Amino acid sequence: MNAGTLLDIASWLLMSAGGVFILVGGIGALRLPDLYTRMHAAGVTDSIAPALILGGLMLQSGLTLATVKLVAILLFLLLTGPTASNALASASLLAGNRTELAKPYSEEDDR
Amino acid sequence: MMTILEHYHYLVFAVILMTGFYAVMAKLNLVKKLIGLSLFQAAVFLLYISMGKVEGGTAPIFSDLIDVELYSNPLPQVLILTAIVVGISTTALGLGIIVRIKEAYGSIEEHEIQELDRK
Amino acid sequence: MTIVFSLFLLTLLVVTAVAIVRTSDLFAAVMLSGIFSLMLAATFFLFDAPDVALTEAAVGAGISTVLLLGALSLTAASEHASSRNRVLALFVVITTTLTVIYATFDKPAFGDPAAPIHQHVAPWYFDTTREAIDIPNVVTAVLASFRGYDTLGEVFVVFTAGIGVLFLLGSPGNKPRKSSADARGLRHYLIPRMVGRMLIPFILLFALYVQFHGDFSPGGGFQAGAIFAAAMILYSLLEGEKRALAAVPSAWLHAMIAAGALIYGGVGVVTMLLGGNFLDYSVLSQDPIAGQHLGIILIEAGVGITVAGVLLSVYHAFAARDSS
Amino acid sequence: MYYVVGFALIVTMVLALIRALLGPSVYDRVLAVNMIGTKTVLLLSVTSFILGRPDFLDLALAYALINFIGVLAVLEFFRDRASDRRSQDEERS
Amino acid sequence: MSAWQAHLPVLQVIVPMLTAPLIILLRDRRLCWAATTLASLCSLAIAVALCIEVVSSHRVGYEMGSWPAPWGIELGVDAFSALLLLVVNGASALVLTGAFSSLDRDIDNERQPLFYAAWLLALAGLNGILVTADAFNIFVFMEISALASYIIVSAGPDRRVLPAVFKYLIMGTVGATFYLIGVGLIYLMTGTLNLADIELRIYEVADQRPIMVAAGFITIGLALKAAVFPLHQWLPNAYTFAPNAVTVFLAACATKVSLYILLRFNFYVFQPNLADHDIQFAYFLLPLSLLGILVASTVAMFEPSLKRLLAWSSVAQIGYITLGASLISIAGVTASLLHMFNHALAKAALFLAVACLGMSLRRLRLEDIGGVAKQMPWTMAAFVLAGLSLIGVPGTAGFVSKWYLITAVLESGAWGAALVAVIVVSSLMAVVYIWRVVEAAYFGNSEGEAAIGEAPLPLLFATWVAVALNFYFGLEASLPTGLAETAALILMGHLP
Repeated sequence: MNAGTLLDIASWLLMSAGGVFILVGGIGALRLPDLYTRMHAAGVTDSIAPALILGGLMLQSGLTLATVKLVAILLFLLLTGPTASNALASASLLAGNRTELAKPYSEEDDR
Repeated sequence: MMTILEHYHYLVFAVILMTGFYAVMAKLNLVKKLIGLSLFQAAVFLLYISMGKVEGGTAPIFSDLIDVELYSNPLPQVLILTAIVVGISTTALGLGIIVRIKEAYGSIEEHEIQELDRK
Repeated sequence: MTIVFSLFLLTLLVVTAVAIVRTSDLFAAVMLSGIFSLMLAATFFLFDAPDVALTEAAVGAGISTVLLLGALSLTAASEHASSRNRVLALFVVITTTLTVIYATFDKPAFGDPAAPIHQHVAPWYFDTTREAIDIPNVVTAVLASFRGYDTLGEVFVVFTAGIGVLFLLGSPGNKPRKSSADARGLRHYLIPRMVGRMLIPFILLFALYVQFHGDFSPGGGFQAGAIFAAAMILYSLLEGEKRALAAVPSAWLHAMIAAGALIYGGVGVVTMLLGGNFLDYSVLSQDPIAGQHLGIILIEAGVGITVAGVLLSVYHAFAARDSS
Repeated sequence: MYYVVGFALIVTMVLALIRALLGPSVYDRVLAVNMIGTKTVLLLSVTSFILGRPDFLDLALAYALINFIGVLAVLEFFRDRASDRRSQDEERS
Repeated sequence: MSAWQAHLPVLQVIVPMLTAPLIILLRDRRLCWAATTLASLCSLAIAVALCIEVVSSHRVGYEMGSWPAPWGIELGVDAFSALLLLVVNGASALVLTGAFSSLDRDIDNERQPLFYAAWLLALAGLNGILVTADAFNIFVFMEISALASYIIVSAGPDRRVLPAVFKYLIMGTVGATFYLIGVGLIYLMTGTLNLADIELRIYEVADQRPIMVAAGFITIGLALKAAVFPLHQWLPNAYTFAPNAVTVFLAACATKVSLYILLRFNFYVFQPNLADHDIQFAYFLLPLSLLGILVASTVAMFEPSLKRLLAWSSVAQIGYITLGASLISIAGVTASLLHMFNHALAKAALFLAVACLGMSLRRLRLEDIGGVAKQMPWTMAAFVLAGLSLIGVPGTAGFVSKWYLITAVLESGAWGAALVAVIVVSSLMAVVYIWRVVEAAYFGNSEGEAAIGEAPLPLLFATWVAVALNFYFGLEASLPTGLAETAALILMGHLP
């Protein structure tokens, strides 16, 4: 068992884990009851899943320019994904949508 | 079965073309017409790009990293680059006209505009 | 194997297209057409057309969505009546489709390397690119040199659309946006604003990379111009119209629109003055290959400048208009 | 291995597309668009390895940033609409 | 000079095209107009020079970027393109010389630089279509001219121009996309985009379905752009609500350039190679032409608006052009091409006269021009003379092409007499609708607006130049007939 095989196995593990997270997130985004819970599920596919999949790809490509690009993509996704989620959630909150899971509360609570 | 798979992208081209064309002809909302028009054009992009693909080939960019000597056809890609630009230009101009129509008539529905003109 | 991916994507494209036409919510239609463009771009990538994929993503999913949203915010959010002339439309559409499908079965099979399209003109491009132009990206070589005249036309199509939108919307008699409060952008979204600010320099840098690395990898003037415009649109979204126009005033944009087109045309005129045919870059330098490189860099710069100028002007023309 | 990930991505794209078609609120659609955008970025990264052309990863980067700008543009659009509606309400009251 | 002579085909395009970006940098509207007119006159001079070369050497070729065809883009000017280059550039130069006051009245000062730039781009696009020998390049320049035409039409003062221009945009884009599909299918089967090369290679695959479907798509798409009946719906309103000067320009050349591509593809590319293509083409076009002539003339007879009346007359005249082409004979094609030239002359003069009227009158319905001939004698005299040319009275240019058309129709055999009847009937209809205008202007009651004067001198001058050309080419028709005959020989495959 040499280093190459080890790397391969590691990258496969990472990628399949990523694939699982992607699927879980996708199912969640479809099945969960309201926007905020769906967003929660979608968040999985925007953060941990890319990290795992791109990490797996990095192990495959080794120390090349491709890895640098992969790191850049990953950083970009990790920065923008949560930002977009945040903006989306706050836009939805401002528009007056409330989650169905939380206890019902009135506008006064905000002020 | 095999023919269908071999020509699947042509069928998809035909269906998307049809969908866009239907929107252009039958929809009364001007924005919808324009979206239909861009679908119609997108179908043509698909036609060109899929005819340029060579099975087992790779993108027409030379590279030291690869050992295949079979490349897909660059010419349709060049044509479609131009066509995409033409498409967005048409869309932009069309949207400009729609905004002006809305300001002049207060509506972007074709039948309502015709009503207003008849008065 | 990637062919299976493409089959799935193509099916998704059909579903999305039908959904776009069926929905009466215009906003949903715009969102779906953004999705459509992204998936179309992914399909192009699988069909070995990374340059086109990049363009379709930047234009279809990015700029086009932004413009459609800008127009929607000035007009209406949903359709009133659904359709008219349905029977005639269906008849014409079905006839057309049947004709197209009728044509399908004599076509060469998908990806057949022996098809005439791959035999006649295409091989010459690869050989000549190696010998006479010597850049790795054959698409750029064909675009900028072999069919450079088409690309000149393309630049002028963009130019025409730009002056068209300015002509339609930039006229007096349209009121400037009412209050400064409205033109403030996404200021109260603190996090997007900070992240966006941080990213904009990198996006601009990336645009430059796409511009100048276009000889070696997917990219070139058009894509770079679109990405540059996208970065400035992001700035304008975050900081508001006013600050964006302070950073790049509309007079500069006008100058950019004209300058890019003139650079491209100017290169052609210079080649004529130096004794070559129009757009024959070989005469630009002692060494024909160096001349080709120089010419391609210059005209790609012209393309990028005009495209960025036009897309930004068009965006501002929509954004600066009062919706009431 | 790449294919497994690729299929997972495509399946998730289908799921997100269904979400976009169902809605119900506009924010759900935005969420779905954002998801499909991220999935496309990943699909592109994976397929560029399948195709043996890791030099095309630039594209994935470009997609990621366009997706981000798209989502922000949509939100700006809603802010516009919301503020219009609010000002109309104020005028009415 | 001789060094530049080789570059004439490309200069024809880039002189107007590269002036456009310079125009938008200018601020002063008079300066913009002067620069535009100058560029257009230069372009006309180049067209004339090309014509002279074509007459002596049949075809002027040019390899773009020095790359040999079919790999690079080739330009090629032959008699057919030269004839239309004369029409397009002549119309643009003539209108621009006279129309400053008319345009200045219709368009705000700030927007005029953009308008003139768009005008030049429309001109450059039309020239680009005419000089190129590459199927895809035609599409690119078609789009430039189309987008620029939408802009200059949208400058019209009435709000009804906006829906009209939107319709024009939708139908124009659909037409262009159909053309693109057709070119794609041809490219798929032959692997080339150069027209001459397609012509050589299409023979081997001519019996295959994609080629036949491509022929259909190209023909229908271009018929849509050329406003061949019944695909003309965009035309009347676009012409009616456009600024008067723009109507002159577009009526003289926009649809004719689409017809140019239509004829070039059908005769030059398809007909020698596709079995039965000529018969299908004739069966498709002949009934449509006849219907178009009769229906559009009838509508024109009852139309209350002056500009729309002339627009419907244009639809009818397009019918004459396609009628000549659908005879598939050298005489027929000659008549068709000649009519392109002569109809442009007549329509340009008529619409210029309308532009003169538009300077003094706010509305241009027949009831509004009552008695106007007293106040504007020169304008109405020009209108009457140009109307004679449109009807086809001997001594005018219109007569020459109708004569050729009738001769060609009579040659065509059994149906000849019936076709002649249609032509005669429709000419009588033209008499009726021109007469309605003349009657209103000379014998109608003038209401209100007593103190209106003659149109500004430059505009009147341009109108009279157009009228004089109608008579010049009616008496001395050797230049257009010579070019049209050579072009017909080329299209029918008798000349290289």
